[in-house]
Amino acid sequence: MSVETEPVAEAVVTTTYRDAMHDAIRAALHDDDRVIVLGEDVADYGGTYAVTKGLYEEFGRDRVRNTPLSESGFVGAAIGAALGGLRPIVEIMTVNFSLLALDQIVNTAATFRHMSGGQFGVPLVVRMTTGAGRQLAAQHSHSLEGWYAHVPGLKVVAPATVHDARWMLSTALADPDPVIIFEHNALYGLQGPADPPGAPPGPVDLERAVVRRPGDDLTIVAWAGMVPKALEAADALAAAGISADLIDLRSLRPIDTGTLTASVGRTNRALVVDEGWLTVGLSAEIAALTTEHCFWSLDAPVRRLATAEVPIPYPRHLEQHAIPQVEDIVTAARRLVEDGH
Amino acid sequence: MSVETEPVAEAVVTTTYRDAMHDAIRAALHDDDRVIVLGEDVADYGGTYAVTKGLYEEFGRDRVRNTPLSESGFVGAAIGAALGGLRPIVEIMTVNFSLLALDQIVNTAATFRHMSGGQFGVPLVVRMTTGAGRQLAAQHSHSLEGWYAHVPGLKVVAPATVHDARWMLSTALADPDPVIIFEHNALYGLQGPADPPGAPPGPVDLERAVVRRPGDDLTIVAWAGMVPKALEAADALAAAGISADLIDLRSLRPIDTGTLTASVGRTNRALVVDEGWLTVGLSAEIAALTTEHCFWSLDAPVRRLATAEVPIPYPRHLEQHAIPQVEDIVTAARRLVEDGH
Amino acid sequence: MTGFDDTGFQPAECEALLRDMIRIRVLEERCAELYAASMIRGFLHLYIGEEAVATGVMSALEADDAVLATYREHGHALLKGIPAASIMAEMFGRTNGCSGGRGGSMHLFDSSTRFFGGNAIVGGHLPLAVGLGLAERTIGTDRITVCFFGEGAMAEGEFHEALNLAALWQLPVLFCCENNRYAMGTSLETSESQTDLALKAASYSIPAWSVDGMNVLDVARAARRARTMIAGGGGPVFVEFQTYRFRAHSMFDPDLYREPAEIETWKQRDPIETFADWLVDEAHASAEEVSRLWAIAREEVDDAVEAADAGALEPVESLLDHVIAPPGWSVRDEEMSR
Amino acid sequence: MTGFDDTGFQPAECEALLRDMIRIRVLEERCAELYAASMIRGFLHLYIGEEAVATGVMSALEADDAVLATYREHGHALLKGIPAASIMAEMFGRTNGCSGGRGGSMHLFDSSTRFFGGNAIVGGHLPLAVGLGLAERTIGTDRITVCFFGEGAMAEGEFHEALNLAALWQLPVLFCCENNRYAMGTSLETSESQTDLALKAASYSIPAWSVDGMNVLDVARAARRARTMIAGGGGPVFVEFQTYRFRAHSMFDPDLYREPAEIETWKQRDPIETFADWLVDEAHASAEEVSRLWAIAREEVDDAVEAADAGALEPVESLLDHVIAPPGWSVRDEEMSR
Ligand SMILES: Cc1ncc(C[n+]2csc(CCOP(=O)(O)OP(=O)(O)O)c2C)c(N)n1
Ligand SMILES: Cc1ncc(C[n+]2csc(CCOP(=O)(O)OP(=O)(O)O)c2C)c(N)n1
Ligand SMILES: [Mg+2]
Ligand SMILES: [Mg+2]
Repeated sequence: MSVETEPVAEAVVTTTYRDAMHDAIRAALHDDDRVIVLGEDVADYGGTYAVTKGLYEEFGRDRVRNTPLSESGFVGAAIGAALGGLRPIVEIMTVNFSLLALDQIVNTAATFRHMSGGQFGVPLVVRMTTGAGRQLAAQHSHSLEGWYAHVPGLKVVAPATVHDARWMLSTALADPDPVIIFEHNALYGLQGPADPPGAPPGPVDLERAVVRRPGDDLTIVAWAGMVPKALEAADALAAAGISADLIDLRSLRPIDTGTLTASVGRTNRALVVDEGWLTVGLSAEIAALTTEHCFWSLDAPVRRLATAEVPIPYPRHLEQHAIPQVEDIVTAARRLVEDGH
Repeated sequence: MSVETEPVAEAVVTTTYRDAMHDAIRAALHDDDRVIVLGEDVADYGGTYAVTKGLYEEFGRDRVRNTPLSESGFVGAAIGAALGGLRPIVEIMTVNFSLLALDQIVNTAATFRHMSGGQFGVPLVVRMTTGAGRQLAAQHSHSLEGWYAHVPGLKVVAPATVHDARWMLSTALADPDPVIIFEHNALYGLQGPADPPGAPPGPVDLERAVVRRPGDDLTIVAWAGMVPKALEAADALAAAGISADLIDLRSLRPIDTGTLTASVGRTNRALVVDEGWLTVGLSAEIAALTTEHCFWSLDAPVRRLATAEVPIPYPRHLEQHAIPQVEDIVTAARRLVEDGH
Repeated sequence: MTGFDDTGFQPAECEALLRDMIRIRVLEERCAELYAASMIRGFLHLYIGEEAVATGVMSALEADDAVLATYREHGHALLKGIPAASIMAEMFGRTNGCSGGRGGSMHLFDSSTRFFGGNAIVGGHLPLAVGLGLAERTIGTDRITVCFFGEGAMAEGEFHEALNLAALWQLPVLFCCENNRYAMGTSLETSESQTDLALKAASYSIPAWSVDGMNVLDVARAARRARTMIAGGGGPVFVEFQTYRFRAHSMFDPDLYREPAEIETWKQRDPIETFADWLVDEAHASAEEVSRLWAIAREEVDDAVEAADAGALEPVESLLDHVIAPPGWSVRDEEMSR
Repeated sequence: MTGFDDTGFQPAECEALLRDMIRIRVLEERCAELYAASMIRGFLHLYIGEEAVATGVMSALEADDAVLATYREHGHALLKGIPAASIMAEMFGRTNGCSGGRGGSMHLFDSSTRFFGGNAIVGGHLPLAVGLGLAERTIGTDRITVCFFGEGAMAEGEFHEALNLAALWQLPVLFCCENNRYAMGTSLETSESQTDLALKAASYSIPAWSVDGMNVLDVARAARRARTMIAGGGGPVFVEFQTYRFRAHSMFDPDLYREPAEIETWKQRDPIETFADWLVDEAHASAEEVSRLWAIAREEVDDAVEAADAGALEPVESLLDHVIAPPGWSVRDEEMSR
C-alpha cells in the first residue's frame, strides 16, 4: 500500500502515526503538570501498541500509571480525577473492552455536566484502539465508534493522518468536555509528516472534516482506518477517469455537516465507507444527514459500504472479505457514477 | 390519551401490557421446566415495574431468582445457564443499567455461536425497560435500542401492543439465539386485548413489522413508546385530511425492509419517529435503508423526528420538550406532505 | 449511652448533631408530602431512619473535603451546606435548584461546597471517588474524599475495582457503607455471600470496621478516627454503618418484602428520638430545647419551600444547554468555583 | 518429593501426567515455530511453564465436566480431549479446526467434550461458569464446571460478581486461578492490593487455598480434593496455582518488564523437567521411557500439523454463517451434541 495522506515535499520530516501519538502525549505530560496517563500496561509494557513506551521512565509512575485490569474502575477514576482538577489521558486497549467502561463513559462522563446544571465538567481524554485487520477475531476487532458518536455530551474524533495523530490530543486536552480518540490499529505504522507544509505545529480543530483529495464526480466519506483505503481507491478511480472528492470525517461527533453538504451538493453522489457494521452504524447517519440536506441535488441514493454483519472471523481471507477493501470502494464508486446506484 | 392499538370488538377481553407480559412469563415458567427468571428484585419486590409479581411465590426461588446488584455478573450467568441447557429470562431494570452488562451481551452472547463455529448457541431472553416520560432524569431515561440493533448475533424486539407483550416472549424463548426485548415504561399501563380478533392465541413472529393503521399520504415509522403517540397523531392527521400509513417496526433487528419499502413505495413520503437520540440512532438506519430502496419514488427526503440531543432533564416540561410528542409528529407529517420537507 | 465526659463530645457538638438530624428528618417528611402533592416527581428516595449516618460523618469533615453520595442524598447535601431552598427547588425542577433544576431529587450537585452528587447508577460513583482522591494526592492537598453508598452497591463490580484501586494507590478516600439491610427488596443475605461487610472490605488490605449507624456519636467518632487516619496518609478506610430505612425504598415501592415487626423493631431505635431522649435523660438538654430544634427546622423548611416555589421554570429554549460547555468556555471557568 | 506411597498416585497416573504435560509443551513449541512461519496469526499466548496446572486439574475431572479457559488455552483444550489436529487446524484458520476456523488460537471450542472456550475478554467467562453451574444445579446433574483464569482477571469487577453469585447460590464451580504473577506487563503487586489471592477469594465465604502450580502432583491432589468437595454439594471452591510463564505474554510482547534472573529462577522449576527427574531419580521411570513420551508427543504434533494443513479454507461465500442459527434450526439440534 503506498498511501500518502498529505502532500509531502522533499524536505518535510516524516514520522509514524504511533510516534506522533507518542510525541503528543509526551508533550502534554511535559507542558502541563495536571496531565496524567493511565490505563492497562501503559507503563512497563509501554502500551499495547507501544504508544506510551518510555514515558513512565521519563515522567515517573505517578504520572504514567499502570492500572489493574478493571476498565470500569480506572475509567471512572479518570473521570473523578478530571473532576478533581487533573487532565487525565486514559487508554483502553481495544474498543471491545471499552464496553466494560461504557457505563462510566455514557452514564457519568457524558451526563455530569448536564445533571449538575453546568457546574461540573469532565475534561477527560479517552484513547482507544479500534478496527480489524490483525486476525484478532471476534472479541478484539470491532469498530464501535458509531456508538460513541450517538452520545450527547461526548466529542469523538478519529485521527487518520500523522498530522492529526500528533495534534488532535492537545486540542482534546484543552476541551472542557470528554473527548474520545479512536486510533485504528492498522494506522500505527502509517508514515507521514507530523507538521506538513502549510500546517504550523500546534493544535488542530476537532470539529471539522477535511477534504483529503478534491474531486468532482462523487464524494467519498471515510474516517479512521478507511481513509488510507479510500485514498488508494481514489487513485485507482482517477486512473479510470473518475474524480472523487475524498472527505476524511475526522470528527465523528459532532459531524461536520457543512463540509459534507458542500461536497455532495457539488458532486451529487456520495459513497460512505465504514469499517463498522452496516445496520445503525455511523454510515447510516452520514447517509441520512447528507440526504436530508442534498436530497434535491442527489443523482443517486447515498451508497453505504460497511463491514459485513458478522463478528470478525479469525482467518485472514474471511476477515478481509468482511471489511471494506480498496477494490470494494472502487467498485461501489464506479457503480454509483456509472450506473447510478 | 385514548389510544387503541388494535381494533377492539365489544366482546374482546382486554388487559394491560404489564399483565400481558406477566402472563407470558408465567406461562413460560409453567410450560417449560428449563425456563428460569432472574434479575434484580424479580422475586420479593415483584420486579421494578411489577411485571414478575407473584411468580416467585408460585414457582419458587430457584426458578424466579433475585440477583444481587451485579448486572454483568447475572447477565453473564444467564448466558452460561443458556449454554448449559436452561432457557433464562433475565430482567435488567433499565436500559441505562444494561451498559454494565453490555460486554457480556455484545462480546459474549452475540459472538459465542460465531466464535465456536456454530457449536454453541445462546438461547437467552433479555428483557429491559426503556424510555423517558417519568421524570427519572439523566441516568434512568434513555432509549438505546438502536445500539442493540447494531449488533450481529442479536435479535431485538420492542412490543408496542398488548398482543405483542403477551406473545413475543414465547417466540423469543424458542429462538436459538439471544433476543432482547425492550419494554417501554410508559406502555405498562396500556390497555388492549392479549388475543385480538383474528389473532389466535399463540406465538407471534419476531421479524415482521406491522401496519397498525393503513393510509396513503405518508408512511410513519415508529416503535415502542412512540407507537401510541404516532397512532394519536395519525388520528389527528386523518381529521386534517391526511392519511398516514403507520408502521409499528416491532423487530428492531432484523429490520423488516419489505414492509417499509412496500409502504413508502406507495406513499412516497416517510417520517420516522424515534425516542432515541437523533445522531447515529435507529432513525438514521430507517431513513438510510428506506432511501436506498425507494430513492426514485420518494417525493421528499425521509424525515427523522427524534429526541433532542441532551441527557434527559428532570423537569417535566423539559423532558416532554426533549422527546417527540403527538403535536411534533403531526407538524412534521403535515410539513412533509404539504411542503415536501 | 454514657455522660459527655465519656463520649468525648461537647454539649454544643451534641446539640449540633441533634439539630442536623432533625433538619434532615423535617426536610424529608416535607418531601414526602410534596411528592404526594405532585410538587416533586420522578423517583424520591427518603433517608428517614438513617440520619445519624450522614450527620455523624459530615460532622467530622473539613469544609473542602469532597463528598459523593447516592440518589438517597438529600441529607448529605443539606449538611454539606447546600441551602434547603436550593435542594427543594431542585426537586421542584426550578432554575433556583442546586443543579439548576436539571437533576431532580437523585442529582443534587453543588460545586461551591464540593458536593459531587447525587449519583443514581448504583456503584458508579465509587470509581469517581477514587479519581478525586487521586487528584488530591497528585496535586498534594490534605483534603479527603468521602463516598457514601448502600450495602447493595458492594455486590457491583465497580465496588471491587474501586476498592482495589484506592488501596493499591493508597488514596485519601473514606468509603462509607450505609448498610440499611436492603437493596430495594433484596436483603443483605441474598445479596452478599459474606454479610460481614467490614470483613469483606478488609480483604482489600485496608482498615475497615463496623459501627452502629443508629447512634450518631458512634458514627461521628468513627468518622473522626477514619478522617484522621486518612489525612495522616494512611490510605483509604472503609466503615460500615448499620442502619435501617423506615420508609419504602422509593415512593414507588409498596414495601412488600419486609416484616412489619422488623420495621417496628428498628423504629424503636430511631436515631433522633434515642439521642434526644438520652440528652434529656442525662439532663444535657431540656425537652423544650429539643422542641425548639424541631421548630427551627420546620421554619427552615417552610422558608425553603416558599423560596423554592418562587423559582422559575427554565424556558424550553435553553433545553440544549449544559450538554457540552458553551463555545469559548475554558476549563478554568469551572475550576474557579471549586 | 517423596515416593509413590506418599503421593497417593499410581505409577500409571504419574506417567499420564508427565505425558500430558509433554504433549502440551510439544504442541506449543510447535505453535511458536508455526507462528514465526506465519502459519498461525493473530494473538498467540503460550502456556509454556504452566503445564502442570492444566494437566493436574484436568486429570481430576470427569469427562462431562464443563471447562472454560482463557485465550491461553491450548493445553486445556488438548487435555479436554480435542485432538491436536483440530486445535492446530483452528490456529491455521481451516474448516477442520475445532471452531471451524472462525475462532483461531484464542477461541478453541468443542461442544462434544464440553469445552466452552477460549474466552478472550479477561474475566468475562467467570459469569458464564456461574451460569453453567446454575444449569447443572437446576437440572440436577452431578457435573461440575471448571473455570481457569489468570490472576490479572481477579481485579475485574466480573470476578467479584461471579464469585459472589457462585457463593450465594452454592454452585458447583471450581475456580482455578493460574497465578503466573503477571498480567501482560503488570505484576501482581501492582494489580492487587491483597496479593494473597486465596485470602482474597475466601472473603466470598468459600473454601480457597493456594497450591504450588509447578508441581503436578500437588495440583492434581488439590483438584481432586476440590472436585470431591464440590460434587458433594459443598458449593464453589477457589484454588490458586502459583506458576510462571516462561515465554512472553503473546508473540507481540517484547517482554521488557521481567528480570532475566527472575525468569531463570522459575525455569529451574520447569514442571516437566522436575517431575521427569523425580520419576527417574526415584526409579519409577527410566530416562528412555521419558524420551519416548517426548517422541510420541512429537509424532502426535507432526501428524496434527499434517492433518491440519490438509484442511480447507472456508469459502468466502459462507461468511455470514454462524451469526445466528440457520432458519429452522431448533435449540434441540445443539443440545444433541452436548
Ligand atoms: C446499576 C444499577 N442497577 C440497579 C439500579 C436500581 N436501583 C436503584 S437503588 C437500588 C438499590 C440499592 O441498594 P443499596 O445500595 O443498598 O442502597 P439503598 O437504596 O438501600 O440506600 C437499585 C437496585 C440502579 N440505580 N443502578
Ligand atoms: C477486559 C480485557 N481487558 C484487557 C485485555 C487485554 N489482555 C489480554 S490478556 C491480559 C492479561 C491478563 O492477565 P492474567 O489474567 O493474569 O492472565 P495471563 O495472561 O497471565 O494468563 C490483558 C490485559 C483483555 N483481553 N480483556
Ligand atoms: Mg441498602
Ligand atoms: Mg497472569
